[in-house]
Amino acid sequence: MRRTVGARLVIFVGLVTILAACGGATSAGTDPTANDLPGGPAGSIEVSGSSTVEPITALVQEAFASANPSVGISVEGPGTGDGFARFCAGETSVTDASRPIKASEAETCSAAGIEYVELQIAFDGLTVLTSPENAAIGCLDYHDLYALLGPESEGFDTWADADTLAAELGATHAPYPDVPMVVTAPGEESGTFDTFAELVIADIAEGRGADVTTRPDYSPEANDNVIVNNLSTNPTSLGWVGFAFFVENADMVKAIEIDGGAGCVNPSVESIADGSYPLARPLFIYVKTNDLATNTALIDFIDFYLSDDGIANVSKAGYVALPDDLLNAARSAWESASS
Amino acid sequence: MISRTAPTPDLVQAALAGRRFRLVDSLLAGGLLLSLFSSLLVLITLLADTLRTAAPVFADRGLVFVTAPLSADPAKAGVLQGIQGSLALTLFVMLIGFPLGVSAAIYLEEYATDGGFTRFITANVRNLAGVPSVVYGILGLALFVNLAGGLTNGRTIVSGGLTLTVLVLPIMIITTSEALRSVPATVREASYGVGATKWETIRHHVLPIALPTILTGTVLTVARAFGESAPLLLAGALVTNFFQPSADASVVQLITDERYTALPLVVFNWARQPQEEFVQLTAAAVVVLLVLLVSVNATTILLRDRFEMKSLR
Amino acid sequence: MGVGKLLMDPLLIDLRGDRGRQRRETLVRRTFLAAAVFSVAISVAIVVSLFGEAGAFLNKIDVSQFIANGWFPRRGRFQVMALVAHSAIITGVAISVAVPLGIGSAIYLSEYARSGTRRLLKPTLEILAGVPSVVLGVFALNFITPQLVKRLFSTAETSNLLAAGLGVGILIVPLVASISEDAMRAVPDSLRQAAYGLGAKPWHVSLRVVVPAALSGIVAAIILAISRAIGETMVVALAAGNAGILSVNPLEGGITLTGAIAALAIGSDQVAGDNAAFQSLFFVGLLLFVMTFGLNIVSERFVRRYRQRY
Amino acid sequence: MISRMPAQQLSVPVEGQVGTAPNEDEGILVARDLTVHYGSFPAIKDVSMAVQPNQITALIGPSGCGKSTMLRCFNRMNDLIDSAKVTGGLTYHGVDLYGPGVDPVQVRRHIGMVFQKPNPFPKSIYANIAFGAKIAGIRSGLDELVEESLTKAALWDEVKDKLHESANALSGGQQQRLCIARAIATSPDVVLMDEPASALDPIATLRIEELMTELKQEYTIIVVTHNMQQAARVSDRTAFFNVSISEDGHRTGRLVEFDDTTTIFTNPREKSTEDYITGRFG
Repeated sequence: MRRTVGARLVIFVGLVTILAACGGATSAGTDPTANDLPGGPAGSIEVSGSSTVEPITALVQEAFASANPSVGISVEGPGTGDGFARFCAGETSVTDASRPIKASEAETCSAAGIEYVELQIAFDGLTVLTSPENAAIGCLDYHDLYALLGPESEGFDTWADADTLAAELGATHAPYPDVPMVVTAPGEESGTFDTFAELVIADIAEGRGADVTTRPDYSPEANDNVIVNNLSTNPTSLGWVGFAFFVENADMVKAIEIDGGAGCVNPSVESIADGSYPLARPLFIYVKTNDLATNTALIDFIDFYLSDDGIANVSKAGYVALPDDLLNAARSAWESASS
Repeated sequence: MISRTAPTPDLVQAALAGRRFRLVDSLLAGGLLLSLFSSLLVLITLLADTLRTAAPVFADRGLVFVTAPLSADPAKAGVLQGIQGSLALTLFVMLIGFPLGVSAAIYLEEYATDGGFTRFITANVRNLAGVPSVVYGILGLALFVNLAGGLTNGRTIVSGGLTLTVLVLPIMIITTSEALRSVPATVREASYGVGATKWETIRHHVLPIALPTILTGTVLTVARAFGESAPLLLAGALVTNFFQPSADASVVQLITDERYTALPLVVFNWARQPQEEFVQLTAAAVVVLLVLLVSVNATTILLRDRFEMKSLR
Repeated sequence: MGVGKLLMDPLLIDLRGDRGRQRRETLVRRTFLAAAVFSVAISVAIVVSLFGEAGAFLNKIDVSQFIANGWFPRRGRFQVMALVAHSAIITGVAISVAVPLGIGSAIYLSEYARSGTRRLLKPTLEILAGVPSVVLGVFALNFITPQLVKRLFSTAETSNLLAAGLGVGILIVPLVASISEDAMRAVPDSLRQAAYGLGAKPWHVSLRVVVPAALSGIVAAIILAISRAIGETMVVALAAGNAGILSVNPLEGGITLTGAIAALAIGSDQVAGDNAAFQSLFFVGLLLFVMTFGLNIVSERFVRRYRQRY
Repeated sequence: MISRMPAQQLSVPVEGQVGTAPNEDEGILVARDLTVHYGSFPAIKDVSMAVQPNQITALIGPSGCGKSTMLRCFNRMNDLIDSAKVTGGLTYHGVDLYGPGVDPVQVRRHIGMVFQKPNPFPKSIYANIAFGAKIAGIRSGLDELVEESLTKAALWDEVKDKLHESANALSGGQQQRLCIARAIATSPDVVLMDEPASALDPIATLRIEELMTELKQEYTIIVVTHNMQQAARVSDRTAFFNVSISEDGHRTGRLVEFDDTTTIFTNPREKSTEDYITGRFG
């Protein structure tokens, strides 16, 4: 029996194609003509932005997608800043944000003709953490945090290294013990980093003519688990994560109380929801409104997001649900934007 | 004249006796075997640890894990889109990379005269094969996602597939070249001797003999593309917990319009997730990845054996 | 049969060849040539795409930054030295694992193993070579770090250069082993016979005859392994952390050349176009390209040396 | 006096003995019903012969007759082939070479070997010669050893100015003389030569033959050759091997005739010997 090379190649490629198909190739069950058939809302929704908000949006999308299979949806979470960059370049129709849009970002958006509506969907608290063994530190105020973690603290290897700066700032809890300080926290691409810089550092730094950022010399980690791990294994560690993640690992690390001027407050669902815990932040989604007329799927999606079923995913993802007044405000903002 | 005579046998016996146990030799052989066994040990540890960690996932959910889509909810998360994306990318590599690689190799081995140009291309190909895959990712980002974004539609499977194709092409050329080089010159001479042209010689004699080796090399290369992740990070694959291509999209739209991800990137993403459950899910995804790779390799061996039986040797 | 008939002899016509056949030959030849030229186009494309943006990056920033202040691209701080140092540490760890294991395995397989043992053990290395790097990254993160590094050194950070280096080392063992073994098997048997004929013991033959004769191949393997270790991305991205401060302590985390590219790619600054952080990606890529390209050329030279000799 | 290998102590100079008729049961190396199997098939079967000291013994015969296999039995090179199995008797100065307590490594230090193709180590000329001494743990007197060995191999004058250059740069004939020098540098008792000139041109071949004749003053030489003229020219005794092919294609060699070279070439006992040396087959 003779077969030409060509025939053999066809068999070879064919076999691999079959192999591919068996695994469920992307084409499985789709028919090009189905595209023209009327059905549920069709279209595509691309979401980018905050990695903090991503779990909420991903859960909402999933719930929405099971009822609307015709809508192509993708969610990614590179970080709030990167998300706005893509949003304002017109590449995404929704972006997750763990802080309000910056003026510079808003400019980019308007320059590109992108119109949007801002919707608050949840609260998150930043939790400053140390090891449970670190009995010396129980509460810190903004000046302490600035002295320990701000841009001027670069090179401080021990807590005591920050004493001079803390004294200059008038920090309440200085002097600190003369023990090594090992900092692990989210990296600069993350919204949690931005929020920390905005909430804790910004005011003091601007007053002192320093950059609104943290010290660079810490271990930046994308994985919150690693942060908690590092913090728990080093008895004199320091760092911060989102409140949701702290709750899951409350047994491994110790939350430091924060004094925002009105005494030390422990982070909890209650203290965040009632506004008494200073390091809380609102979480947002930004929706591009230019497309609403053409992209009915987008309207349906945001409708679903703000519905009781959709917004329930906030707690599911471990964040603090909005009080009714704020939720209603978001719903009416969306209603006026979409009608 | 002086000659030698045989000394007494026991003197000879003593001279011929060596130590029965040679310390240096035994130590060396033992050490060398140990180094080989440590690779085996690492492999076993890796597999055992992965299987142990992944076991609960398969115990609880069985194969549903393979057919379930990505999810932010660890209890529901599966690897479906990862598998689909990886297979689609692999197909891309096969359909474009294979013919291109084999053609280039045929040119270099059969047609090109050994001049400066040929040597330049050959050296070039060899060096390209050693360029880190992440650099190909940068190329994919600059070329296929950004520059040719109008054609590839940016961050689509087209961009990812082309990036991987370009990545494996040098390896494909090298393995094919080696296969062609191993075909004895007598085969070619015999074919020319009966009046065949170059292409006829290649088509009817050289390629059939080289094919089993070429296919083995090819599928090993494809398997490599299957497990590759760094370039896809740059070439627009999603690193995410959830995405869903539109169920209405045609095949063409799926390839050119929709976002994509790949199985190794699902592993990468899950390995970075903070929740404890994702440690198990990551291990389970690794298991799926390795099983698929093993089946690709097993297919190679089957194919090669089939072809080898029919070929001349 | 006249003279005219003889001139029309079919043999003469045949010698002129069949036009269609010739045309097909040319077509086929050109197709294959185009495919070969395509490979050159790729390298040109790589160089062009890297050089353009890397040049823009160099224009934008002060090169003195390369040696101090850490690698924080989003703050405009580009201490390339830190990346290079971290890459070097990981490569060092990887090589010190892979070279003894790889060359040891190669000597055993080439000189000691009987065919049965070989059939059993060689596939181990081949399977290990087929394990995707992301899998070893997960292994480094979830096994090597907690079970090995942290147990040996309690002060180690969760992300550390040592674990990443070990992971990369495991990844390149098969490469070192297979190239070294090739080189040793290329040593002609006549040399082994000559040595045995002189009363050499097995270890004399393997270490004093075969290894020196295969040395250029072994050196090539080591150089190639270094190149591969420098270019390895996923293990490093998962296990080495993102710390941009130069650290020479392998128990601490640190971002490498490849890690920097992955970090920028994941936080998709890509879209941001002409800012320096995005462009630094191309500069680091160019650096990687030049380093590995150089190492590959050197290694290729060593390979050619042993190929030519036998 | 150069440093001596242990083997040298074996050789006790004695007067007499040369020219006496060799007894088939006595000799420096005596094979009795020697059989070598590769796997389950015999490559040579039931070979009995005795090699006399300070003579050149030639093994001749058609290809596949097992003459090389026989040669490699003498210094246990066949041990390196996993599937090879040697049965029967082979004694060296009366000691069973395959007996318990005999180390093949030691055997090869007494019974050296030169191969068909020159196989210098890819090192310097000096390092090639000194290798045997070095692995035997000898560190001093190497310069003298190298000079003496190269002189004996008639190579000294040609290479004395480039001792530290690569041995690969020598011509084929020089390389083979280097290999001979390397073999005798370990002061062996017997030198085995496996078609030592077959890869060389006629002039180089002649030089090797002259060298063999010189070397037999000091060493016992066994040479395998497919070149009958060579055997006739250099050897004192010649063994003719022939091959029989079994039904399933396996070749088995047997010793047909072993006698003084002149007898073999002028007045062979066996018909097949005569056929072979007159060129009727082979």
